[in-house]
Amino acid sequence: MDNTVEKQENIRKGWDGISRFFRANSIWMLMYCTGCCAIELPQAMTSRYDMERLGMGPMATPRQADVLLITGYLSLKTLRRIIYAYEQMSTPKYLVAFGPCTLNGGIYYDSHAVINRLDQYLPIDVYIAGCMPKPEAVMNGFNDLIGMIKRKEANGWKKYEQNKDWYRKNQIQALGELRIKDEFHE
Amino acid sequence: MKEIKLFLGPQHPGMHGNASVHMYVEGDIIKRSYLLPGMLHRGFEKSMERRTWMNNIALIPRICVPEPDTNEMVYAMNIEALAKIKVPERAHWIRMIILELARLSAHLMAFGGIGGPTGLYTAMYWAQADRDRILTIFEEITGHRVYHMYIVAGGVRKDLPKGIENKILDFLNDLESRLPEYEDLVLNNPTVRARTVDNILLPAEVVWELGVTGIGMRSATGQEYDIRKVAPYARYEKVDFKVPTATYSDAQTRMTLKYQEMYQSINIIKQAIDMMPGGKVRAKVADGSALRWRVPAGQVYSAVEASRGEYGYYTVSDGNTMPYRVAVRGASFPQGLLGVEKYMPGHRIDDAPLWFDTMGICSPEIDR
Amino acid sequence: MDKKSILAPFKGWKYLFKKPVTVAMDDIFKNPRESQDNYRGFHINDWAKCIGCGTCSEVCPTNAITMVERSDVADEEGSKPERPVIDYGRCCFCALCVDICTSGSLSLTKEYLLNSSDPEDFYYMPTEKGITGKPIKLGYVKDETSDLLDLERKHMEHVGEDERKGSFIEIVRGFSKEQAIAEASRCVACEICTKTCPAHMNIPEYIRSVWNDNLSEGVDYLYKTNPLPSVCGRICTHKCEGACAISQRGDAVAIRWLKRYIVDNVPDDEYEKVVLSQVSKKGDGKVAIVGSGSAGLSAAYYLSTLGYEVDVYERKAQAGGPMRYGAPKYRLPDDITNRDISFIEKLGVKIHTNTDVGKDITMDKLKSTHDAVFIATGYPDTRPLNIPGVDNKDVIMAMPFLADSADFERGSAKMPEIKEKVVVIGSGNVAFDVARTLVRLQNMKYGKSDVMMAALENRQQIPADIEEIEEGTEEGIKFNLACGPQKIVVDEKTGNVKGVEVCECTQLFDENHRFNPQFDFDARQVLEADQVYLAIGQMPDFTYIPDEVQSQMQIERGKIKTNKNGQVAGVPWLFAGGDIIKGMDIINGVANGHDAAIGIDEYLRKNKKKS
Amino acid sequence: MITGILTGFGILLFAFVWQTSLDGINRKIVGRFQKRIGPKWYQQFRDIFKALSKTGVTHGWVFDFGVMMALGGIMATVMFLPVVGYSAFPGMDNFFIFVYLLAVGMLGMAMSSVGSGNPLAGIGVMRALTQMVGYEVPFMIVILGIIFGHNTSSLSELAAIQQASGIMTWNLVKMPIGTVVAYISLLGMLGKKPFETFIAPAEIASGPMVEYGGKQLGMLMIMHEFATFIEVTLFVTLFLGGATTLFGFIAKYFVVYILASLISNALARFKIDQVIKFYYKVPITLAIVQALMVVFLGWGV
Amino acid sequence: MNKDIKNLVADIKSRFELVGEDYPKDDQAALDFNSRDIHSVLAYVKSQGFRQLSILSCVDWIKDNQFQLVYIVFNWETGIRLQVRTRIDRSNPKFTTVTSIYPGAKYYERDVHEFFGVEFEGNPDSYKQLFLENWDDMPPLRKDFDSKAYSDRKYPVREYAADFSKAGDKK
Repeated sequence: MDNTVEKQENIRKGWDGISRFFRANSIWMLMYCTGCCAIELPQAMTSRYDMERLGMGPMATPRQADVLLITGYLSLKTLRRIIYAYEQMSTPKYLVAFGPCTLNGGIYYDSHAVINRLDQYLPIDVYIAGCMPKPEAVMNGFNDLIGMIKRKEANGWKKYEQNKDWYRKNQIQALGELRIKDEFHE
Repeated sequence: MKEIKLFLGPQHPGMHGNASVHMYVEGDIIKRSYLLPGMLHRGFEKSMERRTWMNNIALIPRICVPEPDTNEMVYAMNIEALAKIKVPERAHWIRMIILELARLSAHLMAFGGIGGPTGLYTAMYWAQADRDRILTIFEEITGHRVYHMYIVAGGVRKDLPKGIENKILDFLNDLESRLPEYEDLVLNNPTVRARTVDNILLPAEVVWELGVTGIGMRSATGQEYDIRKVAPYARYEKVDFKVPTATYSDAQTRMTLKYQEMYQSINIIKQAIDMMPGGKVRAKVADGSALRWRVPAGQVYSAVEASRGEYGYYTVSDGNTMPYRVAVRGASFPQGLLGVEKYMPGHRIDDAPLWFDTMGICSPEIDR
Repeated sequence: MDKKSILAPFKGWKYLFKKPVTVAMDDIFKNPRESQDNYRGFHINDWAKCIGCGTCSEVCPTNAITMVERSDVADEEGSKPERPVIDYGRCCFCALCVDICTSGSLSLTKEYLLNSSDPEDFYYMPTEKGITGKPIKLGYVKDETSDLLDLERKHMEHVGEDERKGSFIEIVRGFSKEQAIAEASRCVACEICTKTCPAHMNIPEYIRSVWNDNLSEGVDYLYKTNPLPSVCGRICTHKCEGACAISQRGDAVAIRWLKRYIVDNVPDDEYEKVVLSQVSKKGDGKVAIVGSGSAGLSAAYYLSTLGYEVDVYERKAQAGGPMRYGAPKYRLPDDITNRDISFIEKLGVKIHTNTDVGKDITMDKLKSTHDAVFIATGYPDTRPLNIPGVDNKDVIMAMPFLADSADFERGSAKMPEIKEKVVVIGSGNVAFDVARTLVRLQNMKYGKSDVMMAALENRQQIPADIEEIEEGTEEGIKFNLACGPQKIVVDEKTGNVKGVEVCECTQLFDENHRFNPQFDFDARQVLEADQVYLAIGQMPDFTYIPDEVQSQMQIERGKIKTNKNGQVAGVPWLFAGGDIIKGMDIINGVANGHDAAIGIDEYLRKNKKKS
Repeated sequence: MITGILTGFGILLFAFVWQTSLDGINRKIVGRFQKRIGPKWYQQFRDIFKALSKTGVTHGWVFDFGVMMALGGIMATVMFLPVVGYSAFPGMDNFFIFVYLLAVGMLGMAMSSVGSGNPLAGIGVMRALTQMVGYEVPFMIVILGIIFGHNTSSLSELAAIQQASGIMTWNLVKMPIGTVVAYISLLGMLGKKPFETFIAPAEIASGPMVEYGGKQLGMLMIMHEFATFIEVTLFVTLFLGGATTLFGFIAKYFVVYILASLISNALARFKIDQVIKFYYKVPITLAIVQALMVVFLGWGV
Repeated sequence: MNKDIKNLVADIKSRFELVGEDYPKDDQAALDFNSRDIHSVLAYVKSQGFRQLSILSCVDWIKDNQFQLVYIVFNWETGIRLQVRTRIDRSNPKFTTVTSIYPGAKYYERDVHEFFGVEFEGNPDSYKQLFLENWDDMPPLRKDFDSKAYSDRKYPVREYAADFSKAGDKK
């Protein structure tokens, strides 16, 4: 009995290791420019820094993406859409936050429209400092994420699932209600 | 045919920046469309009322990310007009170099950005690689690649570093020799032309109706409606440059004008480096430390020619240490909101991203 | 479709055979590329330079900088034991903190890499070491152009030396409104000066009042800790300016002149309203104050605002002590002193002039008629110099001379005997007062002046204020520095003074920084003079205190030992303040008077509870 | 029979490994064109396996079944393909079999993505079908010409005929116009620009692919590799004389595929109406000219 | 001051009642009018070559209990810019739309309505939210709105655990 359990466990572990290897070396990011830090992403993606060397590339829809990049400040309006997008992504999924605005509000700490700390609403795997981070810093941040995936430390998505109620509570506190009809402006 | 609703953005590869177009389409034709802005609304105008005149320098570049220097320039111009500051001669020329470099960088980005909507990603890869060199130059002059915080009221924050002129000239010569390649790849590309020629028209009446400025205006009216010519600031009246114009505005014309403006910018920078005098680069705004600067009461509007059109700030001072009110006129506000509502319908969904791109819409400056 | 251009896009295929422009992986990960000069990366802070003024925190547009008090940084004059902590969850790398840093200790490095999954890693106290611990290259540093401080003091207009040296007209004209606001705007409100000021005046607050052009609020702030602002606005030793954060790299804010600007520009009726509004509660008791110098008047003011009945006893004909009889009128006009004193009197303080305690009234009497006694008799006598010939009638002591001269200036006495060629021994502020008074008197009498100052100190060591030296030189005072007087040369026939014989002083302080003058006795010379004035220091006079009281007190080198509120050790009903316990200037006196008022109030209330 | 099935799986494995590696190499070459270095050559493997290791989202059974059907159909098609003389089902390599089998896979995909309910997917599928109509017609005309000329529709026989006397008997040389037309159609089949309209990330967010993530996306990527393999192999067999050696096959395949990709990266994409207009203007005319030459003049036979 | 501006202002003065004037720049004039004149003024200046409405903005003069509407128009031929200004009551902010004169004003009016609460009669869309979503407070650009307080109330701020007050702590 024990033997088979152990065997299964070993197989699971082995599979886990293999999938982590692939996941670490092929990270697709969602092309969603939430804030100003996104202006350095094209630099990191294109010829000068060529992010594809890390196995990273942009993807068109949240379904296909592995990593969600929060490039800077999030206004409430964007936060709502980010939550939609994050919840659409298939697991495992990661979240990288750029710049000070995601940490503690940044320069918009006193703005009526911008949230202060992102980790209240979504789990974050890596923060990258700098306003805005240079492409090198961005690349290094992704490299850290790759290391974390390899070491099994990038578990933000698990945390989100386990503490969904808490996150939901915060989200609702900021947003009022999570899903709204956005035809109000037409 | 049934009308279905499609979203172009906010998360969409064809969208520049964080905004959303709600499109109601029948078949492939857009019947109604609305821009949903506000995804980048940060309440700048409010935040600026809470910070001192100098501190706002950290805030204002963020209003338009691809070309932050125009923000600094108009803000500085307003303070200078209110406080009657005489800017040192050299600072004017440095400002011009910075502004034109920024225009080049924004044009390169927009020109390469055509790769998104048309699928010609190679153009984007090339243009971004060239743009990176401008950013490196900016980093050396101002200390940062994107948010320069360099043009301040009274002049510029620091003098140019030694030897930067040669680096700029090297880059300009290099870029000048590379520009024909862009022409071959994008402007002369038959597949791009198939998308852009006679498509996404912008007649002169529409320009006047919406209040479109910049390349859109010049490509439709055929007049040199460029603030650098009409109401010169810095030292644009002293340099010799042309304003490319056209009388038929389709997507191709606007791209061509953008392309020609790059040559003019290169030309202006070269002249400026040549003609720039020495001397001081910053005049005092007010007495005392920056914490205590007061700007005399008054209400003034200044505008500069950004890469996308007239970019202006309306600044109100009540004589205190903080602005009483700052209103920002984003260059693409008219076409971005009213334009999308009125003139995007009728196009095919294939053209929607291209419409957005060639109209030069920058969502952060609309949202503020 | 244009036939010519159908192949145009394929021209770009040539890049298949060219080198890519991509940055190598190693340059990104292993050895990240160095940023350009000027790069605004993470902060470093040179703790040796940092004075903890907190201006960076003040200017930060993102509120990212918090000043944290460090237990391992000494709390010294001219600095605060605080250091900035930076929240990279706020910082936008605008470098305004660098541009405004008063001491120039903050700069930005070329470092730009900081990634972590722990938000705590982004909260950082910059030191000389960078955030990554790797060798640092400086990025953005401030230069003259980018500096956000105003390092130059607004010019204060002075009466020209030709006009002033013949009269006692006040030299400093005072700020105009524009000048004052401009000068006030240089202040960064770091509050370092408040700590240094003996009276802990609310300096940033009243400077802000000037800047806001709200002068009655300024007066209010002044009177919170100083009832002699008009006097202090002129002749304070302004230690605050020495500590001023702006003085780290530039001219200190003209705190004294701003104070003067406030009191000079508030109309009397408004002034009075503010001053009288300070009265807080009704104390019950009677306090005698001996001496009407700054300490005495300050104590009198605060005691009467607390509701006590106050009697001030003054030996001389007018209240004010050294303000009346010490400071020359070109520095402190009489009506200024009158103004301050009149407001104190308006509170109900009784000033008994021409009443010499010890002679006209005894201490015992005072003790019996009052609940507490505050002594602030100052240092009225000049310290003698023990060299041959000092007992000559033409060797004159500074203090009596200044008093006589002051009486002459206000017209209540005739001019003291002045000769044509004089030497002043000493180089302190008092010596300069003497010398500059002499210049004026000589000019009035002879139309020219010939005053020589002789002192042990050399140029750098002169203890007087720098303005005194500058202005004195302008007025024509000559100096013979670094010399020790050996004897007064007296004409044996006439008995008149002929000069002072001095020898060179080779060293003033020894290696332990102790006062230990060494002389080269071979390098002698005689400074010719008809009169010699001694101004080498003052000393107290405690003779009015009965011996049995004195025996209970501890007096050490002319200073009475007291607790922090001026209560004399061993004699609980006796309080002391001013020069006789600490310091040698007006502002210390004001501070002592304020403290003593608090001490006396406490003492009396405690006593009352007991009884 | 067993050897046949084994050969079939062998071909499947070869097709997958070769096409996926080539995709990686292709990304490097395109990177070079774009003045950058590009990813590692085996990046495409990592991407596919990564996608397979993720969880998927389901939008109902049509969605899931369609993916299986697409992959299964394509894999079956590959097994029928003769490669370098190997064939799992000799004699069953009639060209028309591939046309029909390919349709099964495409149908599965269309079914599945429409099943996701996303309007963009619907638009994408509609565009894909429209485009198919566009490129199939000229392609078929050219192929019919070849079949008519060579009197056989068996791929291996067509290859054998072309191998008769070296390069001169290749259809490339004998029917250059037809080859050009077929190549343009191949670009359409492969979804290369300017005929990328049905994916069009910037317009309809990758069209049919919009709702796929995780496992389904991985399967679709494998399917895409197989489909590419079939299409390019068909072209190589029909116009470049097939191949007798593995090396020859790989070399021809490489040229065809990389050229397509380089062309794709230098061009912008057409709108769907332009695609149809283009195919019905230039290639169809050329194709008809070619067919007429074959039928009436006997050229190229 | 520019001669063209002088003539222009004189011309306008002869036609409308000018409440105040100011010349912040050489090529710019700020003219105050009564609110009832604004439409005819704008129509007139538009006929005089000021074909572009650069921006419509609003200033909250809370001490005077007034909103100031500012229409900035530009003449591309001469390079002259006019600020056409008027003040309206702050407690009941209502004005009439100018979209019939400058169609481009439509969204500027929505903007002003959203951020100041000024209602523009005749512009039916101006009542809809544009930039904000689910907004639950007073229009945010009014002077009595405190954005910091709003932010503090709604979005939590990070409290760092690190204590730097003693030596030996991480630096």
